[in-house]
Amino acid sequence: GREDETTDAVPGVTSKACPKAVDDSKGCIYLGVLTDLTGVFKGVGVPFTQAQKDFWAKVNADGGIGDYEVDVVTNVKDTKYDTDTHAQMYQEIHEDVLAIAQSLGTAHTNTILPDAKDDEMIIGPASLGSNWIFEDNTIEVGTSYCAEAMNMVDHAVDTLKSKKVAVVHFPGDYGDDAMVGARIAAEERGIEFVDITTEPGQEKQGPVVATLLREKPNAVIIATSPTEMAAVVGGAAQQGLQVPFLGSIPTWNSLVLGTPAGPAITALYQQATSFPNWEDGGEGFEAMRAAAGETPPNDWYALGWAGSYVMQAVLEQAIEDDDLTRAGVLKAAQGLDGVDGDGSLPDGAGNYAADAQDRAVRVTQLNKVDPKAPSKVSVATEPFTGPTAEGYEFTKPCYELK
Amino acid sequence: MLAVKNLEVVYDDVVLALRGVSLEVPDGRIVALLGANGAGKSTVLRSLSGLLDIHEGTIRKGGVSLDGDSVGHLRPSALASKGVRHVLEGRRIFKELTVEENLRTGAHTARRQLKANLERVYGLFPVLADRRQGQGGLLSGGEQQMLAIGRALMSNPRYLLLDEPSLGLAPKVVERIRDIIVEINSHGTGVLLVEQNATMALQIAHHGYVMENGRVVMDRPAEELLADQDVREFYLGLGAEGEARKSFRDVKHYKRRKRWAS
Amino acid sequence: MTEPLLVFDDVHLSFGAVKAVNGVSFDVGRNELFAVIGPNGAGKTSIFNVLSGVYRPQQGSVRLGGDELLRKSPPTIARLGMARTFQNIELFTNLTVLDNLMLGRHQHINYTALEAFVWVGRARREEIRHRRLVEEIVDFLELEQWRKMPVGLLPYGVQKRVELGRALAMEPKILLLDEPVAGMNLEETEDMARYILDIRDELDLSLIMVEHDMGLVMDIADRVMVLDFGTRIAIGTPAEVQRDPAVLHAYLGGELTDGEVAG
Amino acid sequence: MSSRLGRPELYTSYRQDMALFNTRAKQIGVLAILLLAILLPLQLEDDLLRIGFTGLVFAIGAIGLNIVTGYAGQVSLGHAFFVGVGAYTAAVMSGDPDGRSLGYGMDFAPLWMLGAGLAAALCGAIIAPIAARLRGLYLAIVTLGLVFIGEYFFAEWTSLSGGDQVGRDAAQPVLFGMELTRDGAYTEEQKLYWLALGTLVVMAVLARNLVRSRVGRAFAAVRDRDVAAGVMGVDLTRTKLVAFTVSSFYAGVAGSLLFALNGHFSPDKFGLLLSIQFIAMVLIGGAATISGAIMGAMLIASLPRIASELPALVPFLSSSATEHPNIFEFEQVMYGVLIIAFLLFEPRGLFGIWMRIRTYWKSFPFSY
Amino acid sequence: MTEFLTAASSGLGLGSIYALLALGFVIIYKSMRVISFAQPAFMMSGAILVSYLVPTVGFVLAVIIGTLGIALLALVVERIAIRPMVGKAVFVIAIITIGVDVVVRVVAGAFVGVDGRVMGDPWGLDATRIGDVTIAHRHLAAFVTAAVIVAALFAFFRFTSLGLAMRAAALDQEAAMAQGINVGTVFAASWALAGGLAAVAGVFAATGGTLDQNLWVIALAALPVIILGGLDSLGGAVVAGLLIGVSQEVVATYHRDLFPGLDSNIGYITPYVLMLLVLLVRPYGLFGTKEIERV
Ligand SMILES: Nc1ncnc2c1ncn2[C@@H]1O[C@H](COP(=O)(O)OP(=O)(O)OP(=O)(O)O)[C@@H](O)[C@H]1O
Ligand SMILES: Nc1ncnc2c1ncn2[C@@H]1O[C@H](COP(=O)(O)OP(=O)(O)OP(=O)(O)O)[C@@H](O)[C@H]1O
Ligand SMILES: [Mg+2]
Ligand SMILES: [Mg+2]
Repeated sequence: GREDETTDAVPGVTSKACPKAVDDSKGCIYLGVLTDLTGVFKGVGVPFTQAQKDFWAKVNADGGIGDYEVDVVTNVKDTKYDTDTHAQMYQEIHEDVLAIAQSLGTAHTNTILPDAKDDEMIIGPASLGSNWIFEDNTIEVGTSYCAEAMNMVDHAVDTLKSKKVAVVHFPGDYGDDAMVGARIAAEERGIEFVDITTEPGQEKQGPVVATLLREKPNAVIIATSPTEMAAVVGGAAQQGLQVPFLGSIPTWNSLVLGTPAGPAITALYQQATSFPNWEDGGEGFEAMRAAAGETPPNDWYALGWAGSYVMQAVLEQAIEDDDLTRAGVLKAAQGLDGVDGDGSLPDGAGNYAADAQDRAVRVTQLNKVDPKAPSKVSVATEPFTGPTAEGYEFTKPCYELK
Repeated sequence: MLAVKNLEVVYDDVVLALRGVSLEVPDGRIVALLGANGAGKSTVLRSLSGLLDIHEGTIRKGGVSLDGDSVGHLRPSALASKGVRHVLEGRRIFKELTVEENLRTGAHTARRQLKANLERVYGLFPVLADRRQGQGGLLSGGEQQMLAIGRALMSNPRYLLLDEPSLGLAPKVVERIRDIIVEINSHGTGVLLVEQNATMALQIAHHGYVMENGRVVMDRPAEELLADQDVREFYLGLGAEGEARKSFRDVKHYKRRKRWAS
Repeated sequence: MTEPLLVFDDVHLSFGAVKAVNGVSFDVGRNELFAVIGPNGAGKTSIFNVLSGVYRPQQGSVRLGGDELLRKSPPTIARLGMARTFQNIELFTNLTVLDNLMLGRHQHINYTALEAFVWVGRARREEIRHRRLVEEIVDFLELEQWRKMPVGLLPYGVQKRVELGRALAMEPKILLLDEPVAGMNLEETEDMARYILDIRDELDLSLIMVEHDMGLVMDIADRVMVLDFGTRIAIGTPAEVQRDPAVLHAYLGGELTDGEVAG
Repeated sequence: MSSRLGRPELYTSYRQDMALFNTRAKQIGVLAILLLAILLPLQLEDDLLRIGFTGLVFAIGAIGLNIVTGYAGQVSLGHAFFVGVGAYTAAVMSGDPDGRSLGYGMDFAPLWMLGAGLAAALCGAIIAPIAARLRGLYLAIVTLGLVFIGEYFFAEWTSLSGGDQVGRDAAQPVLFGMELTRDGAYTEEQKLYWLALGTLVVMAVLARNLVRSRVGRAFAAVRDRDVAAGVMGVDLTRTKLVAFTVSSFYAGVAGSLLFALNGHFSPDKFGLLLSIQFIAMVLIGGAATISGAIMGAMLIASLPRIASELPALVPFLSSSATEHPNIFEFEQVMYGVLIIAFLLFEPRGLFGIWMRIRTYWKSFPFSY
Repeated sequence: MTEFLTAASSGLGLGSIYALLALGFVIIYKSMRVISFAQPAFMMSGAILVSYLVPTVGFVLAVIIGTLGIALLALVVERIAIRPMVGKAVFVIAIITIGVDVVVRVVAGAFVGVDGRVMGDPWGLDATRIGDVTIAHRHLAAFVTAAVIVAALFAFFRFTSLGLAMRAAALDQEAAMAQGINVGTVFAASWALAGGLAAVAGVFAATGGTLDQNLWVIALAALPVIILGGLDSLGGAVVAGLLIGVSQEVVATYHRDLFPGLDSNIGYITPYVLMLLVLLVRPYGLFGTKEIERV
């Protein structure tokens, strides 16, 4: 029946214990997860979701927050990376959760944003587009692909003395965001810039390599997935283009070292990120490594873990404000001016109280391949903010400036 | 001996096409099966060759037997390898295959004698030899009918079920087909011949059945059928003994079909 | 004398090495029942295909009531008054008998797709009017009991009748029948003969019939043309043709002496 | 007489015989279903109503595909493209003129629905002459090519589509000054459901009329035997043109509504998957029946939900995506299994099941 | 010029993979008149299976076992989901293959793991340089494999009785049954053959890099190939595969000069555009058998 919708219970909060509660006397906060567990991005969604579960399991084991434990298991929905399914799933869980801990996909999250606003629901987006800083009810973490690419170009100019950079990227929120960032930086620094859009699939990278050979850039920035990166770096190296390749976070996966392109990648590739490496990252990541156990190092797992500190901070604030409702949580989020994350978060993360400029995180660290490290990378350049990103004023999402 | 007993066949769970048909094809004999359109002749052949399934037809009652063993449940390919060969109504040649390939499909169960059989068929139908590399579907209607029969002759069947072999053939060729049937039969093949050309069929058959409305209404040696007054009138177009056939021009408007049954 | 209804003039049609129609000429008068016979593969069906626009001959001329038919599309030729049946029944198997007949009237039914959508006014009026006409054909060919059955499930002989009805529904000037009694027993053949004669007499149209049943051809045709290997080897009244040695040799064989054919 | 449709003829005139719902039983049945459909939103939760809405909109598109594929026999895998054209036309017509993507602010729903239909129909008419030359699977794959080419250009034309993975706002349904996407006395889901239902009913009746008309018969003739159709006086190219145009019109209208509830869509929506879903609707429903298309659409729209309810019945599944087999994989597998099982069980589709039930009851007292 | 030749050579390599993929579709079409949408799933499963086997048994043996394994899988699937459909409408079968694809793909995907796997083929990035043009060894291997397989298949369909039976069954199942052809065997044989071929194609598609659960997407590229070549033509599949591979690679390489207005590479839709253009002139593709419509 439709009438029973207006009960005075707070959606997603019960005084009853969570289904698998550590302490049965505590209440339960339910968080929703809308992610891809079987589709094209299950490589992101699965570890991200696992990290969130492990994070909150640890929090619960440590006594929960306030009088509550947190459940991120009951309302996990597989969206198969389809916007309609995403929206449908949101509809199915929105009455049962206090917040959305993870929403994977930019178009997907945009689809539910208007409803989420009506519901005063906060959302943790599982992507790093530069668009989130303009939204009221998202709690993104980390440097955007856009700012990251600016830093990569600055690094190429300052340290590698590049005169010409190329960007190889997917179309869409992720790839275009990076491309625009790189373009802005290239203009700012007055160097030549080549824009190469590519498609998923290792067999489709031949023309990319051909273009690189023709254009002969001094550095290449990549915003694709690992498969394409391996094909491009391997192909280019094989045909004699030995230049530095710098890639966004999603472009890296240590698996590529096992491919024929492994040696080339080891020699030429550096990964940009705003998060600490698996082995580093202070107490926060120490706890993560303990929680992960046998799970091999994975960037998405780390991101899911680190981002959960923000959600924790928001919920704690709401409890402190004694307003554990969606509105209260939203208010708490919007009042937040920074989260510590026990060393797992980049500088400046979680400043949702600020305007877009200050809210945007701008630091980047570069990793080189390090076969000895468990995560197969180690720090090459400590976190820095290049001059372009430092001075850039975000007026709209970078990818819209394509 | 190939036989059906008290066979009841239903199409699509609704259309009752055969209502208790019993019929026998003894080894080495020619059996003619006559009947009006829709009487169920093709359905009898399908039951014997296992091809009911593909038409959504099922055997409700009764059975099909080969040498006394029940074979009603067997797949067409199994029946074919036991020597039951069905020449389908309406030619059904493989249009896009060449004439020779069409013939080779006929030899699927008798690959050994392929060469000899090919030569025999080409000898019987020289047109086919001329067109052996041409696609079957481009042949004229009658030529396709020859191909269909030729294809059946490519195996050496124990029983040949022929569904209107003379359809669309020129008079001279009909005679040839008749002779071929007799010849095949003389080598021991049992033939069940469904024919509208009753004259031709009864000339060569040993035994004949007449079907109406899903039932067998006559079951006699061919000579007796030839002498039967009704058969003479309605299937052979002959009046009383010796009387000449009347012209098609003189058939009357009010003439209505006679029914033996019901 | 006015020009005959149909003039088929020196038509050549070949497929690679096969000369299907090799310089054949004939004409068909008004209200005439003209038969074409000949051995298998002689080119009879090919002539029908040329007439109805399915085949395009390399050379020649075909005129129907003064209109040149060659290089016209089948629908155009149909509109000019040509209807036919096919050797291998070509009905629309999933449609009912009624719908098949209504398709015969396709070019006579007059309303647009937009009117069809709303189904008021002209669309409905036309449908009902033509339905009446079609029911007359149903009556004539005694198809009542099959009216609403998909034709694919009908017995062969009934399908042949439906096909005849569909051609009749087109209200043609000339009707081409390709082996109308193939696969029919004597009784059914008699029925069909009756229909054909009635059609000719009552509807006042010309017919061309291809048939291997010599009894039927010799009994009801006004004139007969005999083909062999794409060429005309004889033309004339049934009696004349039956005596022609070339015909006996090429086509009839010993059949003639059997007595039952001569009639 | 044992005929498949053998029922006593109770009509007294051709006019009655040819009426849309020509028996009492049919009239009452259709009315009852309609009434039920109208009242449903008062009972159903919003998430189920969304499935209902999607099903209704799918049904419009499926009817369109059924016209060209089921009736005219031209298998098209390009339906998603026309749906896309409709979606973009509607979004552009109704879009905010000052927004990020193209928009002209004409937000009166019937207006942009019509516009979307016409734009798609135009595309259909342009494609038809090419399609008319092709047969069977050649046509299917060529129209599939249309989908890939369309997807490319939609993504490329960013001011129209917002770009790959990013997307744009969908059409804004406004009816006589009432913004349907705002919750009010009735929720957004309820109002849009009724809008879709109304549209579907109108378009289904129109389609039903078309297919029983002269035009519809020509479709069937082209499908069953095109050479004979030509000789009967049916102009093949023209008939296929009409079929494609009408079909695309329906696709366009479906596209205009499809994302109204979500409010947002991206170019990747109009891919192979959507086309295949439409084909599945037509086949699962039963080709060449309007009611079958509607049933098929409803089933395909609810299949993911049905599949997602199934893991609960299986005890050994893990709810963690890192372990196998887990409920998410099982759900996907069930989606495929349901399609297979369904068609194995009844290759003639839902309509076939319906026919069986009907024949059974009709012959009930006499069944042997 | 070098650039062009490089593009052409990698196009030939890519085209060989397309050809291998296309052959599987053609086999099923030749014997059932169906496009099997399950091919992508088999292709991915094959690659995954082989990638598991390589470390233990070595590449060559792994490919052989993997091919047989997938052929067996295809047989099982055929028995369960396709065999009951003998005599039923082909488009219904096509939709069933889509269901099969979903199921097989999800199950296989569970074995890829979250991050994907490495093929472990012997060629890696090895290449031969002729002048300035690089020819990757894995492409060369794909080319040779495709050539050998198409020759074998050609002989099979032309000269063996089963091959002929398969073609006949596709044209008219009832008539084929009446010739004593076991249509069930035909279905089984074609699925096994096509499944095995898909595995081989999958291996080549995954050589030289990683293989993840999105590998199947490349199998879709076989669709324009089979149409361009002609649905039932083995030779057509190979010729069209190479043609499409080369033109796609060349267009993609010169995309910026040819289409400066377009951001994304138009090379990716070249196969479809090419297919469309050719079909305007030849409605049955380059070598497809024209349907006979004699009345
Ligand atoms: N596939 C089918 N589905 C439903 N009914 C069928 C089917 N095939 C035949 N029938 C019906 O079964 C009955 C017997 O048909 P059958 O084809 O056996 O007759 P027949 O004696 O061979 O006729 P003909 O001389 O016309 O070939 C007919 O009433 C026919 O309509
Ligand atoms: N489309 C075509 N392509 C190639 N050859 C053809 C084609 N159509 C007809 N032929 C050939 O032309 C010749 C005449 O065929 P047609 O069908 O006209 O013969 P017919 O006189 O009707 O014979 P039947 O009495 O057997 O039906 C035949 O040899 C036939 O194979
Ligand atoms: Mg029969
Ligand atoms: Mg003929």
